[in-house]
Amino acid sequence: MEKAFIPKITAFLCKWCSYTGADLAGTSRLQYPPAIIPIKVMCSSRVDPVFLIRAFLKGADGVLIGGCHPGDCHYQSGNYHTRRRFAILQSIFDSLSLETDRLRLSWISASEGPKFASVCNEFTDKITKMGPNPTRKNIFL
Amino acid sequence: MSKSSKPGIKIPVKNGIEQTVRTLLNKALGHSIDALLMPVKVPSKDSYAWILMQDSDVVNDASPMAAGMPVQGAKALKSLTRKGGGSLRVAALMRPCEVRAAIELVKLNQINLENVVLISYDCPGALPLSELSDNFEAAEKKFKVLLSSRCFDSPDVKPVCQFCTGFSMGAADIHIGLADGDTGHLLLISGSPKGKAFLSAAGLNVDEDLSAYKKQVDLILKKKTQKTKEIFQAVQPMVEGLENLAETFSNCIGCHNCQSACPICYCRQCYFDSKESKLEPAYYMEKAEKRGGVSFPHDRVLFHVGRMSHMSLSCVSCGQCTDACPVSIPVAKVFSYVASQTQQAFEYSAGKSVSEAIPLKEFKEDELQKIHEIVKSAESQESPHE
Amino acid sequence: MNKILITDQGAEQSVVEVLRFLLDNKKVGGVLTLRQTSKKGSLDYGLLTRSEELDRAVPLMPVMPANAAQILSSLTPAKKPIAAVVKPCELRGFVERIKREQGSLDNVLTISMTCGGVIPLDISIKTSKNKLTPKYYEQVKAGEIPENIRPTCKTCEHFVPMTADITISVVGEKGLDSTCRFILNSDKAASMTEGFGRIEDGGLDTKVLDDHLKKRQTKNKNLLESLKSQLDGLDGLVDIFGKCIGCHGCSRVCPICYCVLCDFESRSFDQNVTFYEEELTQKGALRLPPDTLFFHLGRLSHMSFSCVGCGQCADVCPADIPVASVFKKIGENTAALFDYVPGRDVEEDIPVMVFKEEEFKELGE
Amino acid sequence: MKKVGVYICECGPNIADNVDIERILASVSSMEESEGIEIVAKPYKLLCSGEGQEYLKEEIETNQLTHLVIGACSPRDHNSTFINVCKQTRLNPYLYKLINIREHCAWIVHDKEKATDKAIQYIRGGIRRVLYQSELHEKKLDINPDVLVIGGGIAGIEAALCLAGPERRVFLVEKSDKLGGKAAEWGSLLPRQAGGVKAIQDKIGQTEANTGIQVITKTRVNNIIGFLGNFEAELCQVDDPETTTDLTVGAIVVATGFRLNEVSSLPEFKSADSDEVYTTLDVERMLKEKGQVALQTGEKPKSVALIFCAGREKVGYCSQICCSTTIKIARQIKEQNPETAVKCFIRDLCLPHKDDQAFYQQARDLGVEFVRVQTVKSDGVGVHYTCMDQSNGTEKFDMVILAPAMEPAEGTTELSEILGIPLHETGFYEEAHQTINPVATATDGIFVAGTARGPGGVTATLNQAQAVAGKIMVQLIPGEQIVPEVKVSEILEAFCMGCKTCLDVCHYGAIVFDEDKGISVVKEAVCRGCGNCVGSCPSGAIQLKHFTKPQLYQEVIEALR
Repeated sequence: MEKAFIPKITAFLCKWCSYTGADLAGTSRLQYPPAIIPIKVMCSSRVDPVFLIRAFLKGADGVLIGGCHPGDCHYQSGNYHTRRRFAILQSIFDSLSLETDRLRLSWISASEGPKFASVCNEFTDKITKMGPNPTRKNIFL
Repeated sequence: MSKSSKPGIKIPVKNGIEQTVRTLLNKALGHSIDALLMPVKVPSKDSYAWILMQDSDVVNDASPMAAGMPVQGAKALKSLTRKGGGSLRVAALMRPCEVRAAIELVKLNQINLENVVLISYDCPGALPLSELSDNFEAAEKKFKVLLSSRCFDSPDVKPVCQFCTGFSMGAADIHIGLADGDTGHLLLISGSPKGKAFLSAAGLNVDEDLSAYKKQVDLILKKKTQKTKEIFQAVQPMVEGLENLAETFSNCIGCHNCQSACPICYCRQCYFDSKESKLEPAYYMEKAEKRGGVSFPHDRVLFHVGRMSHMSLSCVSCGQCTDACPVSIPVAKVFSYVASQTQQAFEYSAGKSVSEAIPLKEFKEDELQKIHEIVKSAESQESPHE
Repeated sequence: MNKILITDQGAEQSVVEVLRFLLDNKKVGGVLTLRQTSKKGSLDYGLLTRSEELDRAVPLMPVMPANAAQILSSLTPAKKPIAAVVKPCELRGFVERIKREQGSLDNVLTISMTCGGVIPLDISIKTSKNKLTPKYYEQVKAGEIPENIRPTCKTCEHFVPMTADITISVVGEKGLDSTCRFILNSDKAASMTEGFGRIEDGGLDTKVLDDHLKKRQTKNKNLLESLKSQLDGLDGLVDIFGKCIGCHGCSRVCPICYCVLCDFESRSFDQNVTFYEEELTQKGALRLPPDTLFFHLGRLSHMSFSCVGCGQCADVCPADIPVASVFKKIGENTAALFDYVPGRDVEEDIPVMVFKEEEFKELGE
Repeated sequence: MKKVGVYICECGPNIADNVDIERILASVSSMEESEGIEIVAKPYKLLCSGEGQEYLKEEIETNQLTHLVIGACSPRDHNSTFINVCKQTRLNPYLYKLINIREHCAWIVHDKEKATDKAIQYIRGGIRRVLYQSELHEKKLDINPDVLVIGGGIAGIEAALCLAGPERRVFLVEKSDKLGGKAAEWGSLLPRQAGGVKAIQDKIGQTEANTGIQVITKTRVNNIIGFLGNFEAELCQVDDPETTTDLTVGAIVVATGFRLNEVSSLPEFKSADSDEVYTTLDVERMLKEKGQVALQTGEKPKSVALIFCAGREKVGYCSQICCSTTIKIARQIKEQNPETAVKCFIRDLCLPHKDDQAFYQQARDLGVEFVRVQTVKSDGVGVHYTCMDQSNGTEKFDMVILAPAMEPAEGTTELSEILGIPLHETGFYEEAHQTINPVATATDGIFVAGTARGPGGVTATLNQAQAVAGKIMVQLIPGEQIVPEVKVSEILEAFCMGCKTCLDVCHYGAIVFDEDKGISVVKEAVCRGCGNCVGSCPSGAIQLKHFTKPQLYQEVIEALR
């Protein structure tokens, strides 16, 4: 029988803000679904949109980019570039009526443990409602 | 090994050749093999894609003997095993030319056959890609007829297929004989211990005498060899002398599809696309001033002749280059012709057996003069209509 | 008010004469133009330095045997001035390349035309040249959209050159066979053609062009509509690109794809056999070679906002995938995010090179 | 054969209680076959402890591990600990990876089952990644402890005095012919009026006397190349740019100060030279020279108007010190001749320092008059204003004193380009972070102090100068070496198309263009390793060491199992 759907969510987190925020969520013992596997990068701007496409096509039910709040980038303005690249990718997904909702960009500062937890909760709920990414089954990709 | 020493066995055809093959392979799946590599119709139902499969539902959707060859099977095998063979035992069902290409790529260390069983069949030829895109259903029907009627001289298949002398048994571990005209049966021939093991695992003990089958194959071969002669006579003037080469490729737009569709061109980056091959802006101007003009895309002839010099020894005449050419240049005919020349020069036959080393690995200075002259002259004066 | 140069010869011939004039008077060291090369009437782009070479030139021929944007990249920065007769989309492509440091406009006199559209390669190479254009020009002169041109051309809204020094008025020009009007958009153009012929004040016939534009816009709308129905998510995408044979010809002929090695052919995404085997156990089956969609999506993310809709990609696709239409649609959307028009202005920043602090506030919470 | 050591820290009960370590080890070991590698997988109670570290060393050596993966706490806690462990063995620390299964698994979900599942995925991802990591070698660089201070005002002087010592020379470059800058022209300093001026004179004296400080006047900076620890500076004489001198220093302090807004240029404050209209700085000079405020005739003014916030709208920011300065002047005039009517036209008052309020009150007590107005203009010595109640007024005074805004000093833009550090929209230098890193700049080794980074008083300026000195002292310890970041970008020549996209997105000027080769090149020592350039390169020609595509992609794949 089909076992219950546990979403696979990849989260690219920048070392200075979001990853630290995730740490804080842990230290404050905040509860959130373990579906999310963090991947640490120095800056969200390292995350080439191609990574998101890759993850999406390889069956990620959701992909999250976490960066410092605009203006607070540890590297001055990397996250502004991230935002633009994300906008482009989103537009492409929209035009192709691919599920844009599976991609998410969140600004989470080092002090926002609770926010990290809530982002994870919301996102996981949303993805769970959406169900598995069709790319998981399609053999012609 | 000569053919006669390769024993075979006849199995009855049930619900068509393809279904018979699918059943055979489905049985083996999970026992003597772990996965199958076969063409499957794409969802848009107008082409095929190579699918590596374990799921028997997918096997039932597969088209083991596809009407056409959108992607050369050796490429599929390469992408799987280029970085070394896996733990799964894979059976790949491919056309003879695809097997030959695979063998060449093994020699070039791009394919690892350790855990792969190569299955091939007497190939009626492949229909041109354009026919598939124009009217896929019609194409499939047409091909099914060729298969079931065991027809090997159809004028509808790709030009190179029409004079292909390698349409039958090659280096495959298992060969499915169709040429003997016995439409009620398939003749399974084991070409290697691996193949033999596979068959016996399926409870098939090979003891069939092949002489009757061999006669038929030789008959077809004679016709094809004759045809080859004619074609090559026609092609010769197309390639002899720079004038003619240039004319032959005068429509080339430099997309290099021929190279990227070629199973043998395994380079990540073709030298002719690389930075090293790029020229300074000033160079073109000087050249133009010398001759009144230069042509773009530049170095057309150089590219094609250069590519010949790189791969013609391993060319398996699969015709993918022609299929991929957007301006209908008979690339395959030309390359096939040149390949026959160069391969003869070394008494080498591409894809015949893994044990034959590619002559390139033991190059002698005085070899391949012809090609070298062409390359030189091509480099020295790109193309006459300038 | 612009100046126009008017001749009393057929357009094709007039353009040749202008080029001849430029060469003979040493205004330029060479001219880049379409020309007939071989007996069977093949066409190529020729960089010509002698006026007798112009005898075979067919500068206005509505075909694209290669994308001139790529050619101009290899010819520039030019030490000696050259004149190039190119299609508006080729010019826009070149401008996009220049933004990526793949060439320069210095020493280049750009000549373009109000473009009636380009005849697909497979038609143009099969048809003898004298049969190719009569019907085409009838319709162009009448300001109609020719039937036998590329789908993307039929929907092209940028058929008027954006940055050309000289614009040849073609679309809707009734008298095309007996006269030709060159709009001189720059001082460079004026000074270089000085002494060639009759100069008057004036410009393009905006009325005619607007009417024509409307026709193209309608076609474009229809195209986008029809695409919408096809692009209905993953399945639609697989239906369109599923038959891709992975030759990547589309990227190789693309004027925007300037990389010497496409990242999607590089080692970056290589997998070893264990990954395939795992994917196989997860999915039950998988495609080889892999990453068919990945390539096209990835390419979109790299260049869509710069797509000039020239249609070269669709022309070279051996599998007859409507690459150009899809990329054009998506390009229009991504470019719209930044009010960006590829090829409009060489000074305009490529969207991915810059950012605005106050943009996309809605993104990322 | 690759041999990966995988060690799971129980972290006391922290991890052990909520993650099934045995199961992790089992799953990890099963990778031996699929990956074709050897794996040593073991638990340990507390890896960060002394014994823990010894244990790890032991394990690495005896098992001859080629790679190391540790499942434990946050990298912020103990990454450096384990890196040091590696450094004491033959294992290159860049072949090690720490996986945070405490904060990210054990502590976020009560369900031990789920926590363990995630931990397994997470660690397997780490193992795959580490297999694709490659050795990196930190190279130590000798540093030059000397410092170049640009600007001989109090900021520069203070920094120089703090920094100069037997092992550290300071080059103090001033474009005018003498030290002291604006503050030296002040007639008096807040809060204790007399002492301040003398204090500054003393500092100038000390500076000139200090053998560790080489004062170079009538000179400006022409060019700077290099990075923290190793800068090369080219100086040139102001009145003869051809004569240049080269310096090598380890750090640079920008202390170029400010200038006062040209009020005369503002339409709302018209005046001719004949008029008795002065700026606060004029008055400071006057007080310094004559010791008193007098008209051009030498007589004392009977009435004086002081106009605050002159030209604030134009610059768009508050200059912080003008209020107290102007009040100070008002007081001085009143103290010197009580019969003079002193009227201050104010719109807002900015009195941030602890004794400003008292100081202001004393001024009122002395009889200085403060009028709050909406707008105020002056035409020579005639002052026109609109009060808060909309009523208009016009008065004539013997003398009008304007308190203009502070603006970036001349040549700030040019210098910022030479230094390659950005300017704030106000035109002052941009700090690395205005709030949390206020005296550093975008470039390591270049610091900014005083009014070059924005309006401020003498006190703030001195604070910053001292802060800068502190930072430099800890970053450039004489005789010690520095280890530049090794996780930096590198550009693969064969694939770079020279499109310069990376140059545009890099905010550190860490990428330069090689005109001969027509490709971009990374200045390793300047690169901060953020990877923005990698994300921007369509050609895949840039790779960020230790964060390469294959490495990250391994993690992605595992996350999707």
